[in-house]
Amino acid sequence: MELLINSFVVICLVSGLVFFAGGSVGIIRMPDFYSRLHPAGKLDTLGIMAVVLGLALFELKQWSLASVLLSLKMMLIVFFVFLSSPTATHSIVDAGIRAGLAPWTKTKRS
Amino acid sequence: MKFFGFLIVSLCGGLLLYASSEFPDWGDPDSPASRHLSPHYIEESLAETGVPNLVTSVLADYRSFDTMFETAVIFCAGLACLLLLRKYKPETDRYYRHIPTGVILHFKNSRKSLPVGSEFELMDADWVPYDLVIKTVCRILIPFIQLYALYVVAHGDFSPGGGFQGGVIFGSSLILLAISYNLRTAVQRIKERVLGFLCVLGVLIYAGLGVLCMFLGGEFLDYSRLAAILPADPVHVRALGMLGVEIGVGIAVMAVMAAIYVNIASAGRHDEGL
Amino acid sequence: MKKPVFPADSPLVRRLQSAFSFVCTFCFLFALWLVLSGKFEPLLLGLGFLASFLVAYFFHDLLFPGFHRSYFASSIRFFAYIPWLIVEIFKANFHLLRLVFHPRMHDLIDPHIVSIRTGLSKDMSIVTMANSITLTPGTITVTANREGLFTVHAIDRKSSRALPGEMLGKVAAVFGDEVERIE
Amino acid sequence: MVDLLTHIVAKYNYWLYIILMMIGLYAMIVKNNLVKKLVGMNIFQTSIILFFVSIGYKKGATIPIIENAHGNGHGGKQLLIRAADYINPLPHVLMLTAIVVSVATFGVALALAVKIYQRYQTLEEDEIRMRLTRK
Amino acid sequence: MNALFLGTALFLCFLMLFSLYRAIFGPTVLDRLVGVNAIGSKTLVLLLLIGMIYGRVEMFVDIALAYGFLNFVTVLAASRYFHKRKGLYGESEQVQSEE
Amino acid sequence: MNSVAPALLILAPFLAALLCSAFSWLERRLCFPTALLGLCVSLLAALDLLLQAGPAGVIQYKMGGWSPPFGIEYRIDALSALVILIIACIALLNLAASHRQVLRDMQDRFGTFYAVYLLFVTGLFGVTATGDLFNLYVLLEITSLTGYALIAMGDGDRGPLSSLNYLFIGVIGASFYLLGVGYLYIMTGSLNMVDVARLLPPLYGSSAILVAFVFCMLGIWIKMALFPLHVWLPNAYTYAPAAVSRVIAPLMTKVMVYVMIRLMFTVFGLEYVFEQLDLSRTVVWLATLAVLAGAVMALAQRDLRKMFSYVIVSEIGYMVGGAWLGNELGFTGAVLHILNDALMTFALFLVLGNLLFRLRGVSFEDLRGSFVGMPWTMAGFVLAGLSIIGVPPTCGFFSKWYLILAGLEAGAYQFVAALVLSSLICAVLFFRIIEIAFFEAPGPSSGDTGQNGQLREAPVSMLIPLGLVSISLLAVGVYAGSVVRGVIAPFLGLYPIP
Amino acid sequence: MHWQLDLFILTLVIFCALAAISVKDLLSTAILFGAYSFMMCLLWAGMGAVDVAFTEASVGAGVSTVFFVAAVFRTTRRTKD
Repeated sequence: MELLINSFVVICLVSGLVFFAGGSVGIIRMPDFYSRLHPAGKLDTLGIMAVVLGLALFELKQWSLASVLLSLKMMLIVFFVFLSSPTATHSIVDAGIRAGLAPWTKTKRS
Repeated sequence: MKFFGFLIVSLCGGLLLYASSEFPDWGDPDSPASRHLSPHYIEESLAETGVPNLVTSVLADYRSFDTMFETAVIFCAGLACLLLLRKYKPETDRYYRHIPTGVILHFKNSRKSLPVGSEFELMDADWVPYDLVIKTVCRILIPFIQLYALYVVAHGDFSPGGGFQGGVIFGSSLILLAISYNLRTAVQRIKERVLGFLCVLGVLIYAGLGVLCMFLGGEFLDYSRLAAILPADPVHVRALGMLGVEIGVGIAVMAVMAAIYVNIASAGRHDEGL
Repeated sequence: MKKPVFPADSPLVRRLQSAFSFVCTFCFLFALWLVLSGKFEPLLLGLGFLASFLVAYFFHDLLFPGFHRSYFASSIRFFAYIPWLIVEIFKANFHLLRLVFHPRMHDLIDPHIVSIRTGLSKDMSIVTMANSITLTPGTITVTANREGLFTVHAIDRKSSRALPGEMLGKVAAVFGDEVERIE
Repeated sequence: MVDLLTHIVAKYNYWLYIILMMIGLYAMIVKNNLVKKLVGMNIFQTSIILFFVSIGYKKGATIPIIENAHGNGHGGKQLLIRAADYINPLPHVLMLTAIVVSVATFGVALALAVKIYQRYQTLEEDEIRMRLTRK
Repeated sequence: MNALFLGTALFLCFLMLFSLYRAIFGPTVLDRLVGVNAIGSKTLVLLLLIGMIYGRVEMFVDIALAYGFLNFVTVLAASRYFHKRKGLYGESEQVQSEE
Repeated sequence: MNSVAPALLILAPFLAALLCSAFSWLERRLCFPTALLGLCVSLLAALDLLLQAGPAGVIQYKMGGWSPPFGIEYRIDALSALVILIIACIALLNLAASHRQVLRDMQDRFGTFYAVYLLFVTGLFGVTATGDLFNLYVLLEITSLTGYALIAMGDGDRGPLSSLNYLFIGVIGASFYLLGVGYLYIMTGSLNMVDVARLLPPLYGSSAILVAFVFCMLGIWIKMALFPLHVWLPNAYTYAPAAVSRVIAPLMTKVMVYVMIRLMFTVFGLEYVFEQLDLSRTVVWLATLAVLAGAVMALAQRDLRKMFSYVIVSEIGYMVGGAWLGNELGFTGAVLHILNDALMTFALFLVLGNLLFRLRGVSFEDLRGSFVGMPWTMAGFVLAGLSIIGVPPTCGFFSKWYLILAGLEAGAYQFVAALVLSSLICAVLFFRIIEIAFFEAPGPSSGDTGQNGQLREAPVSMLIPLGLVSISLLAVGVYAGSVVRGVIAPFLGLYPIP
Repeated sequence: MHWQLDLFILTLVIFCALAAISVKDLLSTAILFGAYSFMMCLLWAGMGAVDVAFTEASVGAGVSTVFFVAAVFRTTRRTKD
């Protein structure tokens, strides 16, 4: 049982790290601000979800009321991040449009 | 100037570096700092005050006098912002929007005002339409943030946090209200007078608790004297006293943070802002 | 047109609405307090009661601005919607991951802005739709207005072609919104 | 040489905080923009806070909140608390106060900056001085 | 397990360098905002991981939760600036962005 | 059961400040009486403290009931009781004197103004009375923060700017002090002054303690504006509102001098300061420079406020030099000068306030003929001027006399020379103004606000405090001996100079 | 706290501080200043000062950056250095 949980935790953490890595690399590699937001806004959110899920599972190893509540609290973080992160992304994009930043398009490059 | 600044900076830096060679190693458990006062705080404070969070017990009990003035500093900052920025004269330039048609009326240099209600809406000079998504999400988040802030204030004894942090979070929820709707709505909802009173009330709770202890025959802020009027033993009553103090700090900090934000964002006019 | 029994802005209806939103907010907040606190001493419970009461009293119009019969059903259906959304997010995120790590990324992506008309009309459904669009990779909502008109920034043609797709129907079903088909 | 190296490594925290402090001080002295100076001031204050917190750190100790304390702080069985197990709480307390002070100063300074801008329409020190001498 | 957490934390720190690159080297303010937002989300996770390393994660959850809320406020405030003040570039940034 | 006077001293103005700020929203007329009441109570407490501290040596008050190294302790000895009494008197007199001016200048904000003013005074009381190094920092920040706000209230054109500059430099000063405290804490592990003093002797050779000392002193010198670090002072004091500069100018710098003396005596110990370190010669040279530079720069000014500010810079040099000469005479002179200088500066700034109430500006041209219009004010001015120059019956003479004797005893002849020279310069300064005010006919430019175009005397509520202070200038001069015997001798008994 | 993490974050903090004072736009300064306070919070959490970290988190993320942005909104973004 413990091995199962542990391996699950490892999987969660590693996949979270992969998502985070994708986000970070995306921020560097993408050509313009709008496309940078795609990895930054979403892969990071997913990364948070994966890592926190892993940690919450790890906490559940000692089964008690306190640890269940603790895991719930961690999932609460995920919930709020899911609520707020897309909104933040949306508001940044909106700011960019209002500020008059033209999006990068393929034709411009060639 | 650059050279001069560099000279001063390198002089100070050199002096500090020279002295740091005498320091005990970083994290050394036998350094004087962790041998002289802190063992007493760590080992006795749970028995003496009944609060597991040592930082809270030192902050709000052993050194509560410092903390009172810390609150006073925050209070000062609020007063200072009020004193410096607040302008009571309303602008004579006003913009109204006719809600059904979206026509914008601009009143220049006139004291005339339109009835604001379902037909006309007072608006900022650099008004932007509401963003539906941001507004709705903030509307949902704000009560949760506020409850969380109150939770932080109430659980200062057991987990990190306490009056100051909770107050700041509560204040930033009010700031969020002002950002997501607009400043005018937030100011109408939370009146300036109320904020002013809350500032005073918070500090007054703190100081008043201390004075109450003096009336009960102890020194200033000696919470154990509160046992005379509260149904608890002298150790537990210290924890209760700390809770009361934290609530006072929280109220004051919340009000001051909101007031500073409103004053800075609207440059003292309390009508339009970020 | 039939006249409603209670006009929407009569004082009684308004008071009932506000009482309802107060009670709902209070219950939500108190449940949240229990999860956060994790201690069941009378003092802390009392403080929690007080805290939720205060917040609910002063800010109840934020969480539930008005009463609607469909609130309960909507919220249950909303919780059923979340797992579907998460699966969807996962599926689509791999697409984005592949894009990010692809050595010839600049050839694959083709950012552009499209606008779609959805016909959603309720605040909550528009917001859910907007956030779902943002969360499913490849697309970010730029603007969304009350008429259900969305402007979306998509990172490549494949992502934008998938819009609004299945999601719209699901969101509309959650909040009981009628969607006229615009195809 | 090895001695010197261990000497440096054992106190790297203090060395880095001095660097940070000097960055802040330099910005305060040299920068021309008032708000930039303000940022420098804040960096300077934070570095001092960092120094204090570093004093409190203890290797092999845990955060200064007593474990399993709930409910037996008084009355019930006495917990055995050893000073070596917990990090020194006193610097944390002092620094909480210092952070609060720095926030308050920051707020007042921003209010002053807004007021100065209203008067002179600029935040650059040399431009303000030019405006004053021209008058 | 602790080594795993430490490794994760170090890797996240390493990833932070990328976001920090974006935050420092711009080119526009909004890019910086994106970078800082990414740093914020990594900070949240790092806090939890530090808590795990200490073995006292219940104390760190509160801080992470506060971060979840407050990071949002900052980003919202900064992007709100552009809703009200048109013009993306400060005078000094014009040169970099036109290339 | 201890006396509650130390707590009352701090609490009365603090609570009054809170009430004032609450009343500013409710009933504005109650603000002034509340403020007055608060300061009266603390004046009584201060008197009580002085009466107790003289015979008892030291009064202790444990905040929160925790014994000293763990809790915060207030320690008041005869010297601090004296300083506290000065603060209480000046704050109260200024409050009474500036009421009309505040009503006129602040309009609807005076309630908040009184709250900030009272908090400022609270901070000063606390700084003087506290026995804890970190508590001193917090209170210092309160005084500074309120000081920034009060100074920025002034002259709309320059006030905010000079206040922001003061803020930057003040923060550097306070942070340096905090850094010094940090160095002390890392080496000793304590924050209580007495406790630190007990733990220090074995560590005297350590470079960390040296740096702690240097940074504490640097921080405090910045706050008190010793000569090369004085750049913030003239602008801040010049552009502050008259009601504010009257209390900040006499009190802030003097309290900082007191804090310096306190750190030297009760924390680091005289043995360390004068025997382990070889700094006293350097500091006395610095003080000499400060005396001369302040006097010379005062000579160059054409505006009364700026001139007085530079006179303060010069006076700070006297006190620092006296304290660092390292003999009993010098110390006596320095302490006496704290008392005298606070009174003299207060008198000067009261005169300034009265002039500003009737005149548009206080540059030399505006003063022409003001003797005719405002005889009482100008009489006060003459008396204060004589005292600053050091003419015998006034109090300024006695402290200078002690300082000169001390300089001769310590062999610091350059300091003595600077003292004499600066007295001469002061004489030139003041007689120049008296000449302008007395002999020159009122020019057309002198703005007057009288109904019939005639310059009028300031209102009585402003003249009475001036009169009181002027009389006290003479009285302190007469009773200088008993101050020395009653306050300074017991203090030196506690901390004998080696 | 493990020194590797500590050292890493300290280096990042110094980069952040340098960037915040040298970037030529006040709004960017505000944003970078926010990043600086994030890092500081991490550092303090790492040293076991949870309360200080919490304060910095709430102050740095919730209040002082917002004040800063508000002040920039009311003044200007322009800076010469």
